[in-house]
Amino acid sequence: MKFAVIVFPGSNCDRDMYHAVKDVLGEEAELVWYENSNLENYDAILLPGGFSYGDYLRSGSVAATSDVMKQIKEHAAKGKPVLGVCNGFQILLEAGLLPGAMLRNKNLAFMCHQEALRVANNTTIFTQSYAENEVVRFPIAHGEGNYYCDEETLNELKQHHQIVFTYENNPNGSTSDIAGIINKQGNVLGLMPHPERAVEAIIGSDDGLKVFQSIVRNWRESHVANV
Amino acid sequence: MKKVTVFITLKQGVLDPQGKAIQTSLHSLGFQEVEDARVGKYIELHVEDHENVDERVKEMCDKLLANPVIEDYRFEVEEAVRS
Amino acid sequence: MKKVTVFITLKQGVLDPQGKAIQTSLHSLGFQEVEDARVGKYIELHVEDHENVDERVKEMCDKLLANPVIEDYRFEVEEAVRS
Amino acid sequence: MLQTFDISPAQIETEKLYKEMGLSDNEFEMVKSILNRRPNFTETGIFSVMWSEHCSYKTSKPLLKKFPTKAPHVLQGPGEGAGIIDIGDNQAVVFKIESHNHPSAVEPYQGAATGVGGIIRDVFSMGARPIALMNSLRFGNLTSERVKYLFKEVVHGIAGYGNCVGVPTVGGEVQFDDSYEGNPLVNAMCVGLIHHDEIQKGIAAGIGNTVLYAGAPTGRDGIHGATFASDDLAEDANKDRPAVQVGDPFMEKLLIEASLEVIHSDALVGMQDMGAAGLTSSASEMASKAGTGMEMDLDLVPQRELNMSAYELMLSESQERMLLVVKKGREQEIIDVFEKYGLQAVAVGEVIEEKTFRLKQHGEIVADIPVDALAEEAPVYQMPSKEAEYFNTFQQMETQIPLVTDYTEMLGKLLEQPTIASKEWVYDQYDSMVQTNTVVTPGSDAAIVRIKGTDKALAITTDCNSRYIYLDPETGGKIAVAEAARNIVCSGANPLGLTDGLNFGNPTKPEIFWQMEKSVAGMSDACRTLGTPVISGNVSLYNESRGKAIFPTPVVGMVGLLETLDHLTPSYFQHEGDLVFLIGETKAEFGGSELQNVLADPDQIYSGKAPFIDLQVEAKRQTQLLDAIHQGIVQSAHDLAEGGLAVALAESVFSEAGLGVSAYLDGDMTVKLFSETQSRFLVTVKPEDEERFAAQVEDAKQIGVVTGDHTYTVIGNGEKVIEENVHTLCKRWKGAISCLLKSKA
Ligand SMILES: Nc1ncnc2c1ncn2[C@@H]1O[C@H](COP(=O)(O)OP(=O)(O)O)[C@@H](O)[C@H]1O
Ligand SMILES: [Mg+2]
Repeated sequence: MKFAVIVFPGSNCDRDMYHAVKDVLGEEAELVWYENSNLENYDAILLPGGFSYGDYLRSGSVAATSDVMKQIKEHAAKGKPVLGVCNGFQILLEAGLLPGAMLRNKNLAFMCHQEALRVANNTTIFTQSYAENEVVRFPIAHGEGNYYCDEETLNELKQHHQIVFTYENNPNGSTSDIAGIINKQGNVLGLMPHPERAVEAIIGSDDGLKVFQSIVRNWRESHVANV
Repeated sequence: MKKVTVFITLKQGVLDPQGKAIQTSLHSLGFQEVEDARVGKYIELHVEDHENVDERVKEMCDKLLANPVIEDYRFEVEEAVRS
Repeated sequence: MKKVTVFITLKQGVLDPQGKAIQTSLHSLGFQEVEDARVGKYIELHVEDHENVDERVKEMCDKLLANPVIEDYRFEVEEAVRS
Repeated sequence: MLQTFDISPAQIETEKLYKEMGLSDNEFEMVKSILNRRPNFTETGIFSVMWSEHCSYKTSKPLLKKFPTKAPHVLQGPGEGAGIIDIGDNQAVVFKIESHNHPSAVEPYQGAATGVGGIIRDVFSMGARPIALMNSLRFGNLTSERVKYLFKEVVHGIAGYGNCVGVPTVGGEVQFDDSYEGNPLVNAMCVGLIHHDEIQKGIAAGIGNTVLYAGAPTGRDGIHGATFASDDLAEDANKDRPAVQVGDPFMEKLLIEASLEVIHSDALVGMQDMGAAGLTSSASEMASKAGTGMEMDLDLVPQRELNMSAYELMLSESQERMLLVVKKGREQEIIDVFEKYGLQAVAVGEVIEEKTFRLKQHGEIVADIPVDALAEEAPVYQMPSKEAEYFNTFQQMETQIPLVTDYTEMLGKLLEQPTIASKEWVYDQYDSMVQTNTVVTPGSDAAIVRIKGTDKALAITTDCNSRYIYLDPETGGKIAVAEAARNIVCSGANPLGLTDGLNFGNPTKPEIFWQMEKSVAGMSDACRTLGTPVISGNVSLYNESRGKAIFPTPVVGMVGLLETLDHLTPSYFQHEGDLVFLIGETKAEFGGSELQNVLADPDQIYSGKAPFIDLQVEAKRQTQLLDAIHQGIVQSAHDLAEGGLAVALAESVFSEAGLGVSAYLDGDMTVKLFSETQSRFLVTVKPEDEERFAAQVEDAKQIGVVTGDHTYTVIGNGEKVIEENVHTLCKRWKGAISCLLKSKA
């Protein structure tokens, strides 16, 4: 299975994402510069964290308008997995691949520490290696992770089980403790906490590894089935 | 040359933590009279003359400058005074 | 009740990386006509009627709202329309 | 701002305009004799920034020579952008600290942010990837609104910049004392990792080669920043305000990536960042180091503003700019790399044989200066030195043991002092984990950053207790280095070397110069004894407000190496039942202590002698402790610092492990609990390792056990003197800073 880690100007968790997939998980991965890229040959797309375009104007807003997003939309439309973490999640929201928007953290400060998360839906292709309602620890590192959507959208998210991760102790004011959501088709996941920073016990937690393992497992299963 | 001023504000109903913080600080500085504070963005563009300036600016706002999920915008176009 | 609108802009000559990024991005979206973009803040206050509204707002700007080292400000005061 | 157009060289001399730019009468005469004529306006400006303390170290150079800078593992000592130390396997660690005190006093957010940006450029311009940031901060006590504002904005600025560029801020220190009220200190340190064959130097070699300018266009920001950094902070800092630079961390991130890509091209000859004194210092230093000259056409320099004069272009301190020297004919390869990242790179000049620095603008020569005159021949002064009067008085004072009646309450009070209290409010705002190498995040003795692909890790710390240095600069200087090394050793790492950030008042005052001289002497002694060479550093003088100097603050930034992660040792207690050992005896030493701070009257807070330190004893204990750690018989190790044993015990139980401690002490409880005697460590050991440990570490004595009941207990002379719930203590310690920030002045 081959992962593409999209690198925008200002991405800064790109290497971390690459390290998690390539070195820790042992899967194929490439860093793909946002320009002139061809995403056809990749099985999954990872949008890393960071400050694409300095997060000027609104986090993720400029990256969301870049050409590569068209390809990512096509890739998503084919049902292939797309995972956006932190800034990657913000880009997915700005690009309209996921509903809602990010506001500044309720205390207006950037925050970085481990947070306890609940796997609210362990039936997605990103979470099937977790137990139901498993509580895990991932680091957060963001200034604008306060997820917002209107009532109607929230009801829809709930109805379709699109809320995949929730905070146990909501640190930033997110609506309904939302830490991560998935699209209706179930192949585009955005989450603020960093699973790629939680792949080795030595750096604080390896609870995030299962996100990547889930993607691989699902891909293997469907490809074995296809053969 | 036109000078375009775009005002972007958070939608009614969207919580504005920054505005809230400003209000609290103003109170603690003794400005009790402040009943509400909301923070928005103010973008000044200098734009070459163009047939449909209004339409083009609207497009810029929709495509990039404002996020319709949380923000409203309005803009003003005037003749730019060269400085 | 008064509605006060404060416009805060970066001083002439102060680097505005945000404006620069917006301009570049508008260009790449095909809005070549944009020659310059500067970003500022726009703060809306609702203030109880007070003898010296203007003076008080000026004080708020100096003490908190604007950073006099790098920013300029101006403001408008109007009668608030209750919504 | 002075305008260049109409001012003639004659006018500069007769009206003594050079003085306004920072040159003395004498220096102006030197300039004239170097040029064999009067300098024009641009040239006067160039000399004044290059000969400012910030660029030339004219008063500190004689002192800096005293530092030991050599060792077999030092690949690059002071002199380049940053120093380099070999860590084996063809890898090396690059680091340096830098101050941004004056800009931060004027505009705290941007001042601190651009300080971070500057030190990162120093490191990646050597060809190293920046892997960690530290910051060492000093503020007045958190009682006035202004100080709170400065503190909050400095932290926001560091976060705003560091988080965006994607270099983790892994640690630092913050101390609060009245002496910093009008003049906060903001020192930032950056650590980078490099392969030996990637080391770049800032040289302009190869006659005919092209000088490339890369990064942000030049604006009028920060003109005269370098001389401004060498001035006393005026009471009304407002007048200096136009000099403040604004940073763009996004641009910096792109510059890092582009610069680290071009180092792989053999078209690149040299690279240097534009820091203090911008284009002037980077260009002239690169030429001077290579023994060449340089000619530049200022019309080619990218400009953000209209009608910039040669003077403004040469002195601007616009951020995020680099200067490169590239082989002739191969410019495009390099330019293409920068363009990939959306950055401008343009040829602005060439390396010439004649050792002169020649600038052209609008077809005319606007400056023509012998290169070495700027860099190497800058004047050096031996300042007069005089022992401070207070020193003698303090040395004569009898040691007094302060009166403490309620030990539990005193412990709680000490834990609430902002200098001791948890700095979580600060470091939670920093991305301390990006790059996924941070093994020990802020909150321990030293930060630990692993090196991917190996089993090694780096330990990093910054330390400086300026209260001791104020009381006794020489002893305090020794302590600063020793304390840094203690923090490194406690983590299980071997100290490699250090970078120093010398922050002092006005050096033309003999008592201030004496402080500098003595503390450098003390630091040098400690460096020699502990085997930690100085590989880089920074000097920030004139840190005064209203004529009053800050406490002398020579910050030590130290890096150590963990040969294997197996040696990694936590600073807090690990298991119920472990034995608690104290290494080192405790004497009655309260000069400069936190207890003195809490109890003293506000007019004369610190007095008496600084704690004594014997460097031989220090070295012995560090070696023995490190050996014990490497043998695997140490469960946790923590050094004793501000607040003494009582605070160290508390810090050791403030963890998620839910442990407590029972300690048994004899003697004077105030001394045992709160004295700040040096060279002491708190160590825990499994009961079965007790004998091995005691045999290994001579001066260790068991003082208690780790308990599982979440209670902090001290039995003194057979009686219970402290019994408190750990959670209660922890809450006071954790909440203190945000509580102070919220409370009204
Ligand atoms: N400005 C800061 N930035 C980041 N971390 C900080 C800062 N100040 C303190 N810390 C962290 O808080 C912890 C305690 O700091 P300090 O009390 O100075 O430790 P020590 O006395 O052991 O040197 C350290 O881990 C340090 O890195
Ligand atoms: Mg320590």
